[in-house]
Amino acid sequence: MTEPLLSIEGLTKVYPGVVANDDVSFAIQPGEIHALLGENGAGKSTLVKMIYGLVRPDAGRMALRGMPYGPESPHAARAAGVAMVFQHFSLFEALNVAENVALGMEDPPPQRQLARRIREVSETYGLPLDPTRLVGDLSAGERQRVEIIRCLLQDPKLLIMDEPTSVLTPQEVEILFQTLRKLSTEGTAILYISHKLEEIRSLCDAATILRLGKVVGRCDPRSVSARAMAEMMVGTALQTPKRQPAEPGAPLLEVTHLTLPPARAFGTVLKDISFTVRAGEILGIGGVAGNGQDELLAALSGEARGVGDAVRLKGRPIGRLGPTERRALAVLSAPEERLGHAAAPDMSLTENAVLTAARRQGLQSRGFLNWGKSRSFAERIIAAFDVRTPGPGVAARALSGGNLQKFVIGREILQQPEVLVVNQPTWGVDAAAASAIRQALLDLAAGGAAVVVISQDLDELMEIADRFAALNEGRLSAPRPTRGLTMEEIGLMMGGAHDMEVAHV
Amino acid sequence: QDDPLKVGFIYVGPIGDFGWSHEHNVGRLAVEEHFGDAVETTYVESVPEGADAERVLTQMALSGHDLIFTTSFGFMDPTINVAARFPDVKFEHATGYKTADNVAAYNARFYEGRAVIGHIAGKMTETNRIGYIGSYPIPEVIQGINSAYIHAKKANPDVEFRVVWVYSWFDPAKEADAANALIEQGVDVIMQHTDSTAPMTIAEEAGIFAFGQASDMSNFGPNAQLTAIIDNWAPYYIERVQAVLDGTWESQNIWHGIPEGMVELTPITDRVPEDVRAEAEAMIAAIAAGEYHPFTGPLNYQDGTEWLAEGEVADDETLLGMNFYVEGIQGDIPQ
Amino acid sequence: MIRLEKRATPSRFWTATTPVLAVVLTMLAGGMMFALLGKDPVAAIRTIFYAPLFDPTFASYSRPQLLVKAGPLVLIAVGLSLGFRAGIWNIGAEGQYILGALCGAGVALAFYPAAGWYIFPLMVLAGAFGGWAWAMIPAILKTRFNTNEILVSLLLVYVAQSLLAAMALGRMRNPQGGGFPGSRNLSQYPAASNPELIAGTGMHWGVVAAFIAVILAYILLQRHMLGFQIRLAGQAPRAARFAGVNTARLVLICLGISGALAGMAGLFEVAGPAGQITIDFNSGYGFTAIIVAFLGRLHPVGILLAGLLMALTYIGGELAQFMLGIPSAAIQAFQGMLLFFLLAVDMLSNYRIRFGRAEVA
Amino acid sequence: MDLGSINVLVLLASLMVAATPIMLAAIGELVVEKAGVLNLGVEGMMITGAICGFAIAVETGSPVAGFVAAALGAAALSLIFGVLTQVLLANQVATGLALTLFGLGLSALIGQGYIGVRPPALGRMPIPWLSDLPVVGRVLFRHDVIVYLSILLVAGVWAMLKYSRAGLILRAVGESHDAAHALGYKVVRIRILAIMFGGACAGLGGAYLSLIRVPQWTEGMTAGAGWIALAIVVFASWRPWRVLLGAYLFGGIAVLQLNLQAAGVKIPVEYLSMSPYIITILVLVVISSGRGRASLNAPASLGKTFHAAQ
Ligand SMILES: Nc1ncnc2c1ncn2[C@@H]1O[C@H](COP(=O)(O)OP(=O)(O)OP(=O)(O)O)[C@@H](O)[C@H]1O
Ligand SMILES: Nc1ncnc2c1ncn2[C@@H]1O[C@H](COP(=O)(O)OP(=O)(O)OP(=O)(O)O)[C@@H](O)[C@H]1O
Ligand SMILES: [Mg+2]
Ligand SMILES: [Mg+2]
Repeated sequence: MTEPLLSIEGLTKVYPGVVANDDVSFAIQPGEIHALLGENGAGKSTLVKMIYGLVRPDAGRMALRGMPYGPESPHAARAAGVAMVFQHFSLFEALNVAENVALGMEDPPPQRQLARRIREVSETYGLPLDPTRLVGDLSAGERQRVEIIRCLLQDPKLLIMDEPTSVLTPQEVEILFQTLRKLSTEGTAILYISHKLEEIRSLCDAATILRLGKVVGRCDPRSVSARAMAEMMVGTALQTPKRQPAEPGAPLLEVTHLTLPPARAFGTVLKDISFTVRAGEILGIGGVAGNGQDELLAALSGEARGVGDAVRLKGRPIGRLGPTERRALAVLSAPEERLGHAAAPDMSLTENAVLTAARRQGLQSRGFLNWGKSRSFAERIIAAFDVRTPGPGVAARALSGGNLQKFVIGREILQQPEVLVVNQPTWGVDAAAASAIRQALLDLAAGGAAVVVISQDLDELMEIADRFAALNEGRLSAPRPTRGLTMEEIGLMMGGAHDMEVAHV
Repeated sequence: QDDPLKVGFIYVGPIGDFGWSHEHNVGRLAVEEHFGDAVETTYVESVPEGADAERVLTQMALSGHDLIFTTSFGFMDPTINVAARFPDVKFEHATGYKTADNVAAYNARFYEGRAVIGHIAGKMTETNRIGYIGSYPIPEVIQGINSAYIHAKKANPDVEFRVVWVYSWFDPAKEADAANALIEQGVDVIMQHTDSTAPMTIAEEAGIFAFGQASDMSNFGPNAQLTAIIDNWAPYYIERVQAVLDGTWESQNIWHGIPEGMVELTPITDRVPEDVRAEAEAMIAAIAAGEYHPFTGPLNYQDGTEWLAEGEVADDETLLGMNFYVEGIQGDIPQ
Repeated sequence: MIRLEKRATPSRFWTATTPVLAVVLTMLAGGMMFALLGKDPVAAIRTIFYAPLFDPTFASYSRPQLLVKAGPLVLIAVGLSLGFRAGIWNIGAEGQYILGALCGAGVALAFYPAAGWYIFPLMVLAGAFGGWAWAMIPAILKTRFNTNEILVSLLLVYVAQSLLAAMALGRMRNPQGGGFPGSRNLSQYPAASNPELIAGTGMHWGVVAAFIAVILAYILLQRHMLGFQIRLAGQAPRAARFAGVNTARLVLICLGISGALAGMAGLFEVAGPAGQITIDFNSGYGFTAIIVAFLGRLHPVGILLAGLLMALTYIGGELAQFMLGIPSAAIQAFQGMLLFFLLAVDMLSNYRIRFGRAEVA
Repeated sequence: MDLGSINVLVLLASLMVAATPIMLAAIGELVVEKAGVLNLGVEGMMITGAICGFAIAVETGSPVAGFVAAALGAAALSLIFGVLTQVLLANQVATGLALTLFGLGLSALIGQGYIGVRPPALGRMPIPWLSDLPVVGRVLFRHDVIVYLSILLVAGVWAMLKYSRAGLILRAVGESHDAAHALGYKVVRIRILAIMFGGACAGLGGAYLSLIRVPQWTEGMTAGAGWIALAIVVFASWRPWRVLLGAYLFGGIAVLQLNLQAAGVKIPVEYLSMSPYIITILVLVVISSGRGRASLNAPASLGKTFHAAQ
């Protein structure tokens, strides 16, 4: 075997209260596509941030091509031939593509020349990009391309990709994989982080699995089943949520020809969206992030108000009502962003309970809040949804992501909605908690509510939704029953490969 | 008694304004100088008029001051109020009209100085246009404009006044702009009734003439300044402190001017021709001797109706409340 | 290398201690400044902080004066703090204060010399209205045209000052004032005056109003839905929208309340301690109140204490001027330091200081 | 009444001088805000620059040394703001206000010995050739060097932001500090440098007042110019050339109203001094209500606190 490109030994990183990485060691060969697996919070991002020079390890050593390696900053990492695509985009919406690319390069050529190179490289790899467009105007998929092109322009020896496919359609994923395989044959090593185990099985040569910051296993993903890998990650056997088949009832929520301009500068326009959800039914809405999910949730929750007739509850137009009025009518929702949108980070759980439940739970009378009652409501949520926290007095941001998500979903479900709209209900939540949340949604529907689940996790939607529709650039495909739907069909509903094509070289 | 006499001053602006408060502080320093250890002076600067003034005065009275000078018109009511509570403390209020047993009022006839500079300006202008930068349209400023105009007109019948109000006692940038605006209108002599030296500097640069205000500004306009009207509070302050020391202090209401030395002019520069200088000095002497009053009839109101008949002299009450222009001045007083 | 680590929950200990720490640090740094100026630092600090409260010569007079000076500051700051908490930046309370005084005095002068119990209450209403209306300009421009309220409210201060000068010299000039600028003295017009309620206490209606405002603001923020929405909008604007808070309405309410309170402060001042409208009747209360609001951490009780502390530095500062000859500029710099230190140590309640290697390269 | 007696070109010449202090301060603040920081302490930095420049010019006899000292002094003051807001994570609005309060006090303290002193003069610098042009030459090309410098500074900031890598990084930091941090840019360091640049520019503006425009030291002599500079940055929707336009427009209105008075035009003077402010508000309304790209110029993380470990 040749000398490894990158070898890591005993890397440790401690955050207050969490050991994010605990004595992690592994090696990557040149040209290898190496997967890094682990549950949310297992420490994957922390590990690659250390390789990229963004976080300094507390202990441990790294070596690049046999030489000691310890980048002081991302500049040093880039200079050493390491490039990274971030989990949360590191892009600037008000700047154009070329400027964004230049910012991620060590010594970029002059703008005009850079623009030409961007055109060339993006064509070559089948990821067409217009260097003069503002990034804010791009779709999520296109933004991803900006990140990738930025890396490719630097001829990296090691390319780190932190969950790159969560914003791509299955077809786009396939094209990306061909690009990555091509890079790999050219000798570039790739460190690839993803939760999508089937993808990893088809792409990667090796895998390292992290749990609670420790390496708990290594495997060859081509020869191990996805389920086996998942159980290695979680450390226990997985159970799938139970689902009782039920007859859908009368239509509760009807959306007809909903068209809405976005509230924020770079938002998506919702175009002519129509669907119906019946009592007892779960409608799954899939699609690549940034195609109008946030806007659709806002239109249903009442944050964005549109034409009165476009949204109806049991035939009654509610499109002009705000969130409070809709809640009074038992239309509840839970947005994707937990901290800052669904919950106020610096407020206590009690106060966060008041956030949406003041009216329905009678937590206020004549404008005055009843803190005692609010507190006991918060305690009920904590008990019913197994939220791990010292008590309702702690600030929301002190909770782990999964626990806060359980609190948010619990807060809405305990208010007995007739219609519940949730966006990414299990994003960033560990497998056990995720399955608890899914079960709660199924139970809610079984109890006669109409549920809309917006999610980028297609497996999740296949598991709990009765019908499936996809959002693509603000348009919604016609909903179809989930039973018997193939990945190919779903991919096409999500907009196929957009304008991407297979790499030319 | 061994304790020195405690004399307090309160100023409406900072002593660094190089204008009104600065001149009063010069007076205070003169008192210190004159009496040495016999007197201790204190001051509080930038005291807002109203409640704050009343509080500062009370605290000064409490802390054992024997005599307190309150140096702004807006301190009048607070002075009267506090004086009522401290009958043993003596107060001197500048530019107001209310007095009490232990409150005296003093004011300066600046218009006497303005009569002199009006005369010089009338003689010196070649474009026959004189610029006047006014702060606020209040009687004191209007007295000055009228007095300067009357004497400029006498010296030069073709003279014309351009008045610009800046609505501030002290805004150097705005005063500079105002001076520039006046110069663009062909003005070649500038008078100001604001506190900064900005107009003087602009005049110097433009090579025209100007008059110092409140203090000698020749530093800023060595060529431009023809003379400056000085507020000289020192003699009065020394006199009144002496009266307290002697036990002869009594309430009074005085309006002093050139005769008493409260208003002074710096030596007229030799850029002013000999004859004009002589005329001006004669006027100063006449005023000082009490032979000449700048507001002596015949004088008409702006609309041409008679104000003062031939030989008639304006009474102080009219002057103190003056809110009209005399005949010949263009424009209206903002109301 | 020092670095900050965010605490999961704010530390109660430091929240209570930082103001004291800031005052102590200011005493040290300010003492150094006074020493540099050639003054005895101990005497200076003692005169500023101790003399107004305990010196036998001044205390019996100065203590009530603390209330008189703090009253308008607290009244304005309480109103401002509501907006600041909601992320609505009214920097123009000075202008609203002027307009309140003008409107209130306008009513009084219109009735002069009639007597009647209703005149003063009407003036209070007019004062609140004046401040409210002036604050509605930035509020409406913000909600309708998305115009930055910081700048509009601030620019309106200059407009209000011009208006004040025009009024003092023109329409409101006292016809019996011998032509001098300035209105009639309202404190000498019984039906319109805002007198000391209990002799020797400094209590006038403005101080009473300030106390009431503190209590109401406390209840509003702790117990009322609107207060909850205000806090929510400031901490997490998106969550506020999700909770159904009408942001535009909140802007109108917050600017309206702060404007009305500033207007009332102006009215109480013009009818009481100040007595009359003059060219420069305003003496910076509106700006100082911003500092008071932050010193008090935007908390009603904190603001009350901060207002008293600020008043103490003013009154003590005046004593230091005439007793020790310390220039007023030094007092101003001293107050600036106090605010700097408060802001500097404020992070202790939300962050933990760690010494050691930088975690981030 | 002779409105015709106001010469537009002469007006232009005087407004160039009138606008220079606020333009200098505003272009500095623009850079600060482009980096995502809102520093409301411009007034305090200006007046500190005014006295530092004045004192050093008087002591050394060199106005140039004065201007350098003004830039350094105000930059040093702004460093307090930088440390408080960037390192100690203090609220930017409150810290800016405190800076103004402190700067006003500090400058008055330093200035105690300089009252009534005349500073050394900085001569005019007619630009050869151009200043000989008929009419225009006299008006536009016979100013002091700082007037030209301020225009060059605007051009420089414009070019820097538009074409240079440093400008790109600065805009990136103001746009999203988290993304910039992830790419390895030192957000805190860049912002502190921007704050100090803003402080230096404000200091130059202040020194222009105390050394050229007035020229004299008096307490509180900036008289609100710093606040106007802040308004002009928004007015300019964060574009350098519009700062120049805004400053000239504001200076122009302020000068024009005095010119109208001097020309004897009958106007309600008592209300006229409000006009520059009212017109600025109206323009702000027009600019901010224009939906679309103009509003995008506002740096997205303006005024937000950045803490790396988040
Ligand atoms: N700056 C930080 N301060 C404190 N704790 C942190 C910080 N960054 C990460 N952590 C914690 O470190 C642990 C590892 O986080 P990391 O982001 O590496 O997880 P991950 O495996 O990438 O998860 P995901 O799949 O959700 O992306 C988590 O518990 C996280 O909360
Ligand atoms: N940026 C941060 N600053 C301070 N504490 C943090 C930070 N991020 C996470 N933590 C703390 O670290 C702990 C783990 O949080 P994290 O969100 O990573 O949990 P997790 O491992 O992802 O769990 P879950 O699966 O429930 O999401 C929590 O107690 C949280 O308070
Ligand atoms: Mg997590
Ligand atoms: Mg991660």
